[in-house]
Amino acid sequence: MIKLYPEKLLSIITNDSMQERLECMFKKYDISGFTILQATGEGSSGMESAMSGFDGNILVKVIVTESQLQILLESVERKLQKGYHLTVFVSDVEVITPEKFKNRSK
Amino acid sequence: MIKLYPEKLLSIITNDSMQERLECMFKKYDISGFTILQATGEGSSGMESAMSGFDGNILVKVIVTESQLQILLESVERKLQKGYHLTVFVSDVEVITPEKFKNRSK
Amino acid sequence: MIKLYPEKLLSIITNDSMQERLECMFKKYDISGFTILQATGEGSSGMESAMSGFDGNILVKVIVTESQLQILLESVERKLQKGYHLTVFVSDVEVITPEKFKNRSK
Amino acid sequence: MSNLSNLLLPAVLFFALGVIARLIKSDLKFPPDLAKVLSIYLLMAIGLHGGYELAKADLVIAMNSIMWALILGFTLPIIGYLALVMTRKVNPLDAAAISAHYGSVSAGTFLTAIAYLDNVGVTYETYPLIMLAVMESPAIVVGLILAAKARHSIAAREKAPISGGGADLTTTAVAADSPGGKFTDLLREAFTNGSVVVLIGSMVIGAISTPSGMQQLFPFIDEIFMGVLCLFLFDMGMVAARRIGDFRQVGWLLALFGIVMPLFGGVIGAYVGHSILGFSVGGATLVAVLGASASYIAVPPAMRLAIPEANPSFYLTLSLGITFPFNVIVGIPIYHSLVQAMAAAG
Amino acid sequence: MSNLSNLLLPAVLFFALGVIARLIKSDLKFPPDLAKVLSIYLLMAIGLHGGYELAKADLVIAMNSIMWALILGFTLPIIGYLALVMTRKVNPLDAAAISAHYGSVSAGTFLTAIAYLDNVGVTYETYPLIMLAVMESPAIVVGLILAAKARHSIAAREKAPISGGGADLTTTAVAADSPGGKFTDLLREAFTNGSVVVLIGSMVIGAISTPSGMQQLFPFIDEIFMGVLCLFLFDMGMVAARRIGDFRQVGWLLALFGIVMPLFGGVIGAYVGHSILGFSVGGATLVAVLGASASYIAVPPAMRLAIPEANPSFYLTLSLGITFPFNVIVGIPIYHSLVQAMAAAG
Amino acid sequence: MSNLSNLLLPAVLFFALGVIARLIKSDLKFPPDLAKVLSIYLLMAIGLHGGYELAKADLVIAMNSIMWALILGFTLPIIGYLALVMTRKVNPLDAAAISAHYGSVSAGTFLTAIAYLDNVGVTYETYPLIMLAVMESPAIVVGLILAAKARHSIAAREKAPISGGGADLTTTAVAADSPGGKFTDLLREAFTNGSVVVLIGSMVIGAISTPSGMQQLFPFIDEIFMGVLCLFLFDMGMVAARRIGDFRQVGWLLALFGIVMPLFGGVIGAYVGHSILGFSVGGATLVAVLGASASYIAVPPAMRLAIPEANPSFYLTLSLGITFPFNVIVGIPIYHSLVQAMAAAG
Ligand SMILES: Nc1ncnc2c1ncn2[C@@H]1O[C@H](COP(=O)(O)O)[C@@H](O)[C@H]1O
Ligand SMILES: Nc1ncnc2c1ncn2[C@@H]1O[C@H](COP(=O)(O)O)[C@@H](O)[C@H]1O
Ligand SMILES: Nc1ncnc2c1ncn2[C@@H]1O[C@H](COP(=O)(O)O)[C@@H](O)[C@H]1O
Ligand code: NA
Ligand code: NA
Ligand code: NA
Repeated sequence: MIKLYPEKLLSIITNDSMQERLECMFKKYDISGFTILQATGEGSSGMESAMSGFDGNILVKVIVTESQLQILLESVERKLQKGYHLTVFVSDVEVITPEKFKNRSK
Repeated sequence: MIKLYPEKLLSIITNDSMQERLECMFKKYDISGFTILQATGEGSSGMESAMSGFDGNILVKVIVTESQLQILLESVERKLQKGYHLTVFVSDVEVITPEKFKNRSK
Repeated sequence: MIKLYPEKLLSIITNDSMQERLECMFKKYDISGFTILQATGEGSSGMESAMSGFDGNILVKVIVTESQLQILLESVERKLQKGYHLTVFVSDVEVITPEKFKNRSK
Repeated sequence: MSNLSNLLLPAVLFFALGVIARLIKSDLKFPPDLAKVLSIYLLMAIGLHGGYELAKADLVIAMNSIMWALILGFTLPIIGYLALVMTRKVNPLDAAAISAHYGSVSAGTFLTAIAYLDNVGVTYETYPLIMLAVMESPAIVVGLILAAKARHSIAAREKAPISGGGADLTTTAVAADSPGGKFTDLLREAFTNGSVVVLIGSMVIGAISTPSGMQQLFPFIDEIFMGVLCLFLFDMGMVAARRIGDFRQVGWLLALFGIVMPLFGGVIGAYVGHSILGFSVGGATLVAVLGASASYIAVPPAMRLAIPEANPSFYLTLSLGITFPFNVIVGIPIYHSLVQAMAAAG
Repeated sequence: MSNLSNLLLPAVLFFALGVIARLIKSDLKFPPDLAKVLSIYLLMAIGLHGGYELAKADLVIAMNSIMWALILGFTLPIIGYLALVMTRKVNPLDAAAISAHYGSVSAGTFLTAIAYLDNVGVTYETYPLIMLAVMESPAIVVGLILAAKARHSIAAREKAPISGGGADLTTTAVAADSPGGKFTDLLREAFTNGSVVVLIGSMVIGAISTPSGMQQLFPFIDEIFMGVLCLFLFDMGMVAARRIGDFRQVGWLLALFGIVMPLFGGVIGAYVGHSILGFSVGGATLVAVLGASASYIAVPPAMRLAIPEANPSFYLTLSLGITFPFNVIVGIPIYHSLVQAMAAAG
Repeated sequence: MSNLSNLLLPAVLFFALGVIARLIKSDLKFPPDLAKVLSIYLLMAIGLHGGYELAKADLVIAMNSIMWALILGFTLPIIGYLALVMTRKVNPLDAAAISAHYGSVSAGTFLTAIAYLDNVGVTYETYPLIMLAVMESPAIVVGLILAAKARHSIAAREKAPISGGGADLTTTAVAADSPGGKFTDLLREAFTNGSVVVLIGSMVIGAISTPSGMQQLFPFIDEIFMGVLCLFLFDMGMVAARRIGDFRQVGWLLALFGIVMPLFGGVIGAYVGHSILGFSVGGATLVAVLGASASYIAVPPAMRLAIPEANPSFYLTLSLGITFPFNVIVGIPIYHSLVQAMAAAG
């Protein structure tokens, strides 16, 4: 049986103008990788239709360790306090290659 | 440490012609927000290639409270009984801003 | 109350040139269905910008039973050993129609 | 002879190239949205053109064309439904969903026919273009009614006959409410579907725009038209070929329906175009193509919503994987020959 | 009279068709990326053209145009901000974000104006094109400064006044750092936004390319231009209509701002174009359109980053749902008449 | 002198604009699918054109061109591989993957060369177009074989030499099975890749279509061609610039390979085109460009599948970030001058 190791999956939904900022955040905290999907949606800041192609959402997924998660959440919290619209949720996942999700070696 | 609060993430995969109906469902039950991603896939109703651009799937994600989840699931169940093809799954997530996922205030 | 049944959600992130191979894998093991989303990202093999449209990632989602999961993970493991870049994670989900995720009947 | 040249038409050859690309399992992929954009362009171009000409058209003939388009749109799916139910290969709901496709039309097939006629130098009236717009939707409504009837009789069979037997149209329409939402919603959706809006909207714009405004549009809608059509058919060839493989899944009897039904619709259309509406050979050929072609853009999503119980594999395979290639590659020259024969016969 | 013909311009009619398609709830959808591609094409085409002509332009007039573009770009948002704050319907941060849109410009409106002038046969100078490029960004900077000021005074009000009252520009700029990242980053982003790069880049290429190279490009940038513009406005009509519904949400006073502000900007622009820069009726009309139009491409994402506290519904509804349709459908002929009147008055 | 004018070619200038847009960190983004659509259009246009002309071509020269295309496609990657292994900067699997790119070709570079030749008024034969189609795939096969050899020798080194040393081609081919799936599958994939299908398919269609059918296509494939090429190179400039940054990551020796290898391939190609195939200066320049250019569309995904152990950063950075810009901006005039010198020398 393949052994599985627990990690955390952090998901962030926000306007795509935030993409560069989030990528910077991941670089800053040495996150080993991330994945971005195009999305549309509706929320408290109205609809993000992406219909015009000028205005859409992104869904960002990062698999991190528990300790990295805390660091990222704190950074996200600061952004929320500044007024940015971020829909954030965390889930438990299991992976087969835990070494992949350690900090980027320098 | 950032405090996390449990919520439910409901995911629905279906043909994109269903999008308007699902959005209506969310409006009807005062869901605070939702996110939609374009997808392709295969299932019991054959392949949804999206290759023609006229035929693709959507993956809808809604973060809701436990009680909202039940209401939505009942509505989904009714749609399934009518013959609609919906692939539905629920997962546990944790959020930092639980007030965001309460019913829309009127 | 709608009854929910536990299943496993396997997610695989990889370059889109792998799509056909993964679909073959699902067919081979009689998986009842799968969903594919276009994605971009960064990881150990560099950035997958999808900017050129010639090079992007996919995020593949498959809901399976515990026993199917093991079979798929073994197949994934073999691919990883051959050098393929696959970011793989598993999560617990609950579904309302468990019969949907059994092996495809022949 | 001239008819054989259809196979050497670039548009048809690109369709074939798309099919071949899939058959040899090429990794060629068109972006999912391309076909949508190209079809918007094609409908816009042909609509502007048609509207511009229609501004000078004869209102009586136009009205007559619309009426016969409605008659075709309402009749063909009923005939198709009866034929399908008779095969006993599909349940009544699948039959309703499939036949709705054959009462509607395929703009891609229509445009290929225009390219074909242009190539062999045959002129045609503009009225069939209005008929194209008119015929998109009615069959959807017929499909809904047939499905409601089918559901009614299934329910009746299951629960043992209630009082009176004959499901009159009113209860049928009411029964139609259950799965697809309100009947009026479905009606609205049928008549406001995207292709219809682009086509009718462009026709109106073509008719009312200032001539100088239209003049500036002609290079866009004329010169690159044929090239865009080639690209569109290339793409659709690949899409169709994905479905050709499902051919075995639907069974040979159903597959046969995908060839016989367009031939039947083509004959009816040729008769309406030539003998009733009195169009030229070109115009009547286009009406035949309208009768023969099956929708694969407007009707499938409507059926998903309105008849969710029907299996999409059936109607997509038939309309996209069998009838569409059949019409594009061999059907059009057949309908043309047929009308030529009718014209020769007097 | 000639002005009424605006409503029969294909480009304007397609915009209206897009609006109607949404209002009748058609399922017509344009792929999300289409508008982006079309706008890149339009900016490229108009930039190449303009650059080609500008190579022979008068440097003094060009410089003068740039200076007045900057003046308009810096002044209009300040006036808009003061007007909005006076309505007391929005908080200062929303006012800053909204008014930044009105200091910037809308290429879609500008291009419609060009189609309008071409159609009525009025010639125009090329200088307004440089002004279009120049005016994209400055208003973003003004928006940032106003927001910083607003934040400062909000903070001051909350925490009780610190030492001296008047927030000078330096502390303001520093304060601007907090939400949107470094002020210099925001500045760089304002001046390197995509539309500006495509437009200025294409102008430079148009100016320095070999004539034979340009010759080969003309069919692409000229002949299909009007058709692409129609398609773009069709798409944008649908986008705008999605926002028109939010009209009630923003309240009638704000909605009124979305009509009064462009009229005001149009008057200022007409004055600058006609009386200060001495352009012909066509050229001054274009400057009026620059003054009147509100950005919906470059400024919204900049505001999301720089003034995250502001509500995007407000500025998107105003610029996209109210001002854009107003300008395209009735504004342009009004500005043209206005400049004609000015010219007639001497 | 005429060669310098390359830098004032709109297509090259747009490529540069794309690079600059990234370097100044503009937020300009092209939709991910645009480059794909544009490249399908470009291949289709050039294929139709070429096929149309080739219908009247000399079969012997055509066959000769194909043979020499195969020779180039098989030889260049082997030379590249040996050179790379000698640098000792990459492992053999990376060397195999990288060198496969250099045996294949870049249609974008080829088209820029055509724009360049058109601009300086130099005519060229159509045969290099067939060579473009033929050269896409063979290098992929060579890459696979080299990789299998590399894997074999790595395994041998690790597990201690088995029986005989020399891995003959058969065992090599069998060994190739392990990572990428069956060798025959990989072969099929190499020869049915999308670009090849579009290019060869369009050539065949161009050759067999009715002249009247082709006539209707010419505006689409001729008039807007240069504009579409500009847009494509604009986009690719941004894509390339994303990779230029990774330059340091691959190290200066590898980066140097990305410039020396195309120069070497250009010389070989010039020799084949001029001295062996006896083409005109224009035609031989195109063959030089084929030798010099490195694939960034067809080969990378093939290598991901067939040599997953190789690092994509290496080959993408080299072919897309270094060789492609080098060829487009300075390479093409160099190859042209080279062939001119050869021609002058007799
Ligand atoms: N309850 C929710 N479930 C899923 N996605 C949400 C939810 N609320 C907001 N979102 C997403 O987050 C984006 C920003 O939300 P907001 O910050 O509320 O404007 C929306 O456009 C949605 O895509
Ligand atoms: N086991 C599964 N795992 C993931 N996605 C699925 C699965 N089964 C079905 N789907 C998705 O749900 C869509 C509709 O499925 P179906 O109702 O089975 O036709 C498919 O096109 C897939 O995208
Ligand atoms: N920690 C991570 N979290 C989320 N996605 C990741 C992570 N690491 C890698 N990925 C995704 O997996 C792809 C391949 O990763 P890699 O194999 O590391 O090159 C990347 O392009 C990302 O899209
Ligand atoms: Na029909
Ligand atoms: Na303005
Ligand atoms: Na080469």
